[in-house]
Amino acid sequence: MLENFSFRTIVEYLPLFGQGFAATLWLSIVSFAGALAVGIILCAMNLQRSRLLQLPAKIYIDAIRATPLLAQLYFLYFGLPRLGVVLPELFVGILALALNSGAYIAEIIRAGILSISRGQVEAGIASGMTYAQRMRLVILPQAIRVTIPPLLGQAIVLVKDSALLSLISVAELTRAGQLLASDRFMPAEGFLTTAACYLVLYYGLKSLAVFSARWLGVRPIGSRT
Amino acid sequence: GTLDDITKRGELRVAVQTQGPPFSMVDAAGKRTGSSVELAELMAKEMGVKITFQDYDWDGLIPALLSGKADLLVADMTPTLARAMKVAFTKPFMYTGSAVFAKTDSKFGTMDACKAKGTKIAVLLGATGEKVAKETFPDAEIKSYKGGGPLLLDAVNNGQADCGVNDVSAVKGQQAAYPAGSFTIMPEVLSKEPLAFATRYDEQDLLVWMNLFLDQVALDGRLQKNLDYWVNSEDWKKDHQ
Amino acid sequence: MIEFRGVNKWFGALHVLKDITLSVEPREVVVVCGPSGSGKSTLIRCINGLETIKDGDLVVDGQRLGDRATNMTELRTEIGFVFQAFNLYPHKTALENVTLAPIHVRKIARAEAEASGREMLAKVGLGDKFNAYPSELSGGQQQRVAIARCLCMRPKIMLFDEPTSALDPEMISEVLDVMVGVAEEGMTMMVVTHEMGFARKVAQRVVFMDAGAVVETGTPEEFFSDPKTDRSRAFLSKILRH
Amino acid sequence: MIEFRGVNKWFGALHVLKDITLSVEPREVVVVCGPSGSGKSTLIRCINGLETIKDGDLVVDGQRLGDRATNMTELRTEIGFVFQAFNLYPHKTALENVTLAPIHVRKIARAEAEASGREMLAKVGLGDKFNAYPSELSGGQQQRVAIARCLCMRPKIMLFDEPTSALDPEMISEVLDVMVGVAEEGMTMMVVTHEMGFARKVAQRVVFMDAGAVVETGTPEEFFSDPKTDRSRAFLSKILRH
Amino acid sequence: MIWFQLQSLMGSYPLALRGLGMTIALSGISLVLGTILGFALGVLRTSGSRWLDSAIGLWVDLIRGTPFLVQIFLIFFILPELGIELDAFTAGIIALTNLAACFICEIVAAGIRSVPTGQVEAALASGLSQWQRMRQVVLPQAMRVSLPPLVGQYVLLIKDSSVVSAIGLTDLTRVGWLVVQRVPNGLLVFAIVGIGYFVVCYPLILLARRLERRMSAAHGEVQL
Ligand SMILES: Nc1ncnc2c1ncn2[C@@H]1O[C@H](COP(=O)(O)OP(=O)(O)OP(=O)(O)O)[C@@H](O)[C@H]1O
Ligand SMILES: Nc1ncnc2c1ncn2[C@@H]1O[C@H](COP(=O)(O)OP(=O)(O)OP(=O)(O)O)[C@@H](O)[C@H]1O
Ligand SMILES: [Mg+2]
Ligand SMILES: [Mg+2]
Repeated sequence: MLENFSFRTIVEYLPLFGQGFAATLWLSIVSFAGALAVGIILCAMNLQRSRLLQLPAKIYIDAIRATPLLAQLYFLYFGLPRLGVVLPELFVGILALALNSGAYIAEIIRAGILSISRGQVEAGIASGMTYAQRMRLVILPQAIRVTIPPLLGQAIVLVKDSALLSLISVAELTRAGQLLASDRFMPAEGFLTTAACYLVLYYGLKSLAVFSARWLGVRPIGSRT
Repeated sequence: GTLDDITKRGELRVAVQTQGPPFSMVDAAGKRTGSSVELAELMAKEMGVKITFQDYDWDGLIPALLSGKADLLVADMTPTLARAMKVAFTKPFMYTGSAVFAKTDSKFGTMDACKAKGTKIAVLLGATGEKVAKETFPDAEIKSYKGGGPLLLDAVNNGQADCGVNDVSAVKGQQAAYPAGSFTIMPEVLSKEPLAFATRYDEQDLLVWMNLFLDQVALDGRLQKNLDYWVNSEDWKKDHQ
Repeated sequence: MIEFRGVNKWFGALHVLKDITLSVEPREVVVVCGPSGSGKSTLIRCINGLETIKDGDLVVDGQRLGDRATNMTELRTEIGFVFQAFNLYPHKTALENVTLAPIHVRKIARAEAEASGREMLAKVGLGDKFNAYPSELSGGQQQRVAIARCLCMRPKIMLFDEPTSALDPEMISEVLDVMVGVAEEGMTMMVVTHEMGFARKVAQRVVFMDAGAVVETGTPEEFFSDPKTDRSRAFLSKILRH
Repeated sequence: MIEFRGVNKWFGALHVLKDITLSVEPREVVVVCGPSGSGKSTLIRCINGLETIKDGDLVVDGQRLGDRATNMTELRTEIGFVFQAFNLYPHKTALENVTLAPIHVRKIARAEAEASGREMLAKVGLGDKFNAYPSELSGGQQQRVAIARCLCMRPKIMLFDEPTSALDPEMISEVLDVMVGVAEEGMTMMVVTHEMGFARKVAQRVVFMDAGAVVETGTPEEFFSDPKTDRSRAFLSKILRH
Repeated sequence: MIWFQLQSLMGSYPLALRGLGMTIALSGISLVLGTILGFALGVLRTSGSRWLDSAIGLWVDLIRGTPFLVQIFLIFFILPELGIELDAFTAGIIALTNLAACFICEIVAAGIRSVPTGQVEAALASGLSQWQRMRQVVLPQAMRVSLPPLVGQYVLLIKDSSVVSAIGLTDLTRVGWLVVQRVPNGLLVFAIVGIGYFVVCYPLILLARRLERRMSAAHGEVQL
């Protein structure tokens, strides 16, 4: 397959890859923003003392983590219409990604919050801050730093998972490769180009994480034995 | 040559695309069957070797053939000229066409209704139907799905698309899973397309043999019998549902 | 100002505070000492409600803790608490640490809060460290920021939980000096510490705790020169020997 | 036993050890003191190779550090090192902490190692804590396990880096008592500490460091009663005042 | 209608069991192998050699940054061009093992880095060799930190194993696709597939939560 590798055909399909790349990019950004919102809400529910709030969040998080995204996507795309809710696929796709990643992000944020030392929380309490003020002024700003690397990991997973949306006719990056494979029967060209595009996205995300970590003043942990 | 290899191996390796009835499917008992599958089995029988099916999902199908993991590819595949730059197609074993279908009780019962601006038309990604639909319905919104023909029926049934365009025999075969009369298949055939098997250009001997095979089964009526059972009637349903 | 009346507290099966009765007058400085695990921290943490008590009464600044009418969040603004581990906010500069609560809790205008924050930092000897982050400060400097952070809220009471025991020997005196200054301005203070020099200098009373109970109270002179119980005598001999 | 000859060390641009020349005789006990950041820890960490030196010679037990012929891992078995933060292995019991190195490094049979481990723990007053995990021990007890851990390797030299400064005041004396015991058995010791009582009692020499250089050395009597430099005088006044 | 479809689905249960078996076999084997390899890589990554660290880091980036489908594709279809012919199961195991190892390597390395320097220095000072330090002091403590995310990662890898159907292995997801051709109720079919995964994954999630709780109990729960 490789000896006849045709760069010419790739160049011919480049506009398509460009569109796919752009679509994946904005799909991921919107979904990730949604996932953050979902994650924050879930995490806030999960941290409450009231079982009434805690339990639904816990069940949701477990159910999402234990089942494949494909099944969730199916439920949203083919299941909701049976209940009389027909949504455009783009919306369903973003919704599925956000709901799925949100469950993971909730756990990441929770771990970040729990990593804040008790002393910090008590300092906030002792100076008369309310729960909301402690969260906003003391806990979350510190938790954010701890959560950047796992959030980056989750963002990468989300970008790659967005490929599944091609299943419900959302045109994104993977689809461009598949078109090249099915129109011209050039799978190597199609999939390797797709992989290269994802790698670009990956390194973009990674440098964004490094940048934001620096911006937030997190010092990297040195390795040592 | 490849035929020598197959004889020596005692095995014909066939990559199949499980697109759904009537060409290739897995029946309730978990057995692989369908029109194309039976033709391939016939081929192996004539060669005097046993057959192994390799069931790739769509992404793996072409690579399997190109990398030599499989000797030939059996699917309801249209031999386009662009594709033929990469793989060698046999003679067509049948002709079919793309048809438009819609839900029976919807307002998209005719071709003209479907041509309206903004109609959502479901097609299979990369399939001929996709291209045909774009030409026939320039004003429509084309939605390409991945994952097999039954998905199109599901999408139309659920209202995610107004109508679908796919291979007419596939649509006929696949609607069997729904209550009778759920879908209207419009009488117009949008295009006439051959269906063929594929192999590699470095397997000329196999290609020659397969073409001969298709001639033979066409002459002695076995091909017609196969198509009558699977494609032109619904006889298969009583044996395989 | 602070009054314990028969206060009891348990951690599970552990009876950490046993029938504590103790009162602290306005402008009084009380030093609490005793062996590790005797309940000193628990005692002063109860005062601003970081721990809740099981029974007995605890009245702070005229308000009974645990009463429905008592707004803890508000009461806490009147009580400064200095921790052993400083607990500065690592993501904020010295000045931001000091102004955070005044701005958000007291709702003082930022400019005003910053002015008084600067003044307070200068007072504890950190006039040149406004924009330093905690990680850039020595332990002694961090603890002084922590004290300034409490003073900026202009509290009526200051509580200290072993404020110098996480510090290098050289830095202890700079923090103690600041604390002496605060005491001399007439603040009501309760200080858990083993710095007997400090106790001698500013405390009106020393409270010795053991196993959750107040075993002995007295003026520093009485306590150091003539401890009344065996337990306090043994404790003092270990503390003062080296 | 230990000999520094013109030793220099940099951390990046920071000159932490400046031309140190110093020797410690067998069975001698040397106390090192000085302000925070003056390089005391770095000095004794060099001796067992936890830090490497840039230039100058450092000869320990007859072997020159940094020489190809010198096997550091082997040399380290002759040097016990007690850390300020104890650094016990939290996943091992007291006895396992004490026997780990004898079994794996000295290749002593487990039964034998455990027998001598028990003996050593008993000697530091922990005869009843063999199976306790570090988290179940008080700070003073943890530090005594750490000392026993070193003694079990029967080292020729013991190094202590502020062994008591992370301890509660009451617990300091129990650790110092053990250290005095070790010193009196004739161990070669270098001790970074601010416990001047300890220095008075067992040290043959006190070394005062400032800003990476050895500023003053002398017997404890000389040093405490008549410090020669301004810097050491200022330092002593702060340390001894409270 | 649903009843009819359920009945017709029942016929496929041997196929579904085979798919479930394949999913469990694939993920089971590659998780064990991946864990071993991942630990080795994690230890190497923190061994202090800059060269090794960045080499492993680059590999981990490549694997994390590209779709798993492409990795499988390269191993199964492109390696033969270099003369390495693998059957589908082996190729699937290799690809999944590699993927698992890369993720586990990061988790283990983070665990190792979280062990306080003082612990390593204590071991160094008592003359333990590098391997002894790792084995006796660092790894047991790193495990405490690494175990919960490790178990969480296993769940993700089990779900990733569905991609192997691209090279002709019939795993649980693939069975779903095959069945949906015949019984076109994707909702029902994939709900059942989802339950299949849930049965495998949920015990792992519970285990992870349990480990996490035990560890945070040791550290003292933070009250917010
Ligand atoms: N949150 C808690 N849960 C259970 N037990 C606790 C808790 N906090 C403290 N204790 C226990 O209560 C007892 C008293 O603790 P406290 O911290 O008040 O002692 P202390 O006198 O301040 O000691 P130290 O000098 O070591 O700070 C100790 O035995 C301690 O182990
Ligand atoms: N690994 C390191 N990298 C860079 N600088 C270091 C490192 N370790 C120590 N230093 C710096 O070297 C100087 C001397 O440190 P050292 O720990 O030897 O001082 P010390 O006398 O032991 O102080 P203390 O009493 O606080 O323990 C300090 O300024 C310190 O910040
Ligand atoms: Mg305390
Ligand atoms: Mg030091």
